[in-house]
Amino acid sequence: MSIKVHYFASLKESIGRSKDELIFTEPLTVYDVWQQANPDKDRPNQILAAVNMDYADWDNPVSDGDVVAFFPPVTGG
Amino acid sequence: MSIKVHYFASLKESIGRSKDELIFTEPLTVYDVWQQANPDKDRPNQILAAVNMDYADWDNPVSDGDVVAFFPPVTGG
Amino acid sequence: MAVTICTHPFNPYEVLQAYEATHLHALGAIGATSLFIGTMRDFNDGDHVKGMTLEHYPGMTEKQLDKILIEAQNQWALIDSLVVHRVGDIFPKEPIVLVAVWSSHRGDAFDASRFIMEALKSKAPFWKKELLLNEQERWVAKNSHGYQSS
Amino acid sequence: MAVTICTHPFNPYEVLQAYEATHLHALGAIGATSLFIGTMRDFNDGDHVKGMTLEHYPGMTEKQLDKILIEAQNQWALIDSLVVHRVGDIFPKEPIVLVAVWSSHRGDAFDASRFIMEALKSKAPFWKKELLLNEQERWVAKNSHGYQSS
Repeated sequence: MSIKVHYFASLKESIGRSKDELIFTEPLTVYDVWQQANPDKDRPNQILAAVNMDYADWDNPVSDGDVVAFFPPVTGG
Repeated sequence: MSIKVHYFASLKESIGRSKDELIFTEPLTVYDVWQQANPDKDRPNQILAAVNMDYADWDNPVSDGDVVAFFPPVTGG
Repeated sequence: MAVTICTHPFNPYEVLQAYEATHLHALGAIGATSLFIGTMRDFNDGDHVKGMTLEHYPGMTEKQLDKILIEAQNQWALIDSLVVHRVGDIFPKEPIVLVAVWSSHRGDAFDASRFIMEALKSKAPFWKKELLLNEQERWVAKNSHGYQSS
Repeated sequence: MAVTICTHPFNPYEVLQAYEATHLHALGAIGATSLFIGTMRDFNDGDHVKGMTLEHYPGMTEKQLDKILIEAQNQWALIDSLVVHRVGDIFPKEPIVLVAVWSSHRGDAFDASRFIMEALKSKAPFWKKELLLNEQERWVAKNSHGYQSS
């Protein structure tokens, strides 16, 4: 199974890349996705998560083909 | 002393005129102005009063040269 | 700060562009513009309406609207504000009133524009007489409250 | 109902006139239009700002804004609603966001436009990076709450 991961804004800059692709066999949560993609980084403060372009909790499960995104609080408008 | 009186909208139509001029010698209130200008008509329900283009209570005094207006609830906007 | 009474139809978007071009100089300080446009509906109180006449009290209208704008300026941090109101014969789809508020932050602009609109509805001496489809005329009795659907 | 993401400056008054001419057919039913325009200030958090870059999450932005407009349409009696939002490089005085709501009665229009604006500020995935006078860049940390002056 594979999952695309996107990073935005200041998080993208601090991580140094805008996307990852994860291949996995065990069921994952959003939090697992963060950890597998960033094994050396704790879950950052205040970072939000989305699955398939909807906001998601960090313990939400993810499925094959899902797109997961991590980003800081939004500041539009 | 003299006072101008103006009527507006549906009140003007029911009274049949848009203005009066009152000559008087005794101190008057807004209510007195109504009565002297319309001796045969009770104070109509919901009618508002203004003195010199500011809202006034019916027991407010009026002075020489004042302009008094009577009109129904406003419906602009 | 300006109050204008119009005897002819006006295009609110042209009025706004002209006003901003000539009156607003601290444009870099403006973060929020809140606008309200009231237009004439062709339906009211269950009847089709084909036109209306808006009577007002010249002089008192301007005085009351000026007071409302000053009260808004005193209560919120506004950069500028504007009211334009039609009088005379008005037809469906035509704008009746434009309220515009410019401020640095959106909370002030939203609060003030709504305050100005409600104050105008309850204090500015305008009166609407509707012309119905059957040629009957009727005075609108009372403005509705603006804080709930009605 | 429409959501537009713009990569170039837009004139909100021209956008509104074009939208009303092409999308609004029940004009006689419209009594109230509530508009909000957010523009870029040249000052933020005590510093002069000479420009900003607005990043967004293409796809999720439109999805979230659509949801917000649908939520507003479900909650109030609206005739139509529109959001236009800039992305990319923006300079002071340029519009960032336009929210427009058309309804029969003013209470619905006022309530819905403010709701849409607050929901957009808290849910639509946009991020502002400011360019200061000394060429320093900084990400805006968090939007302020819109129900009080701040």
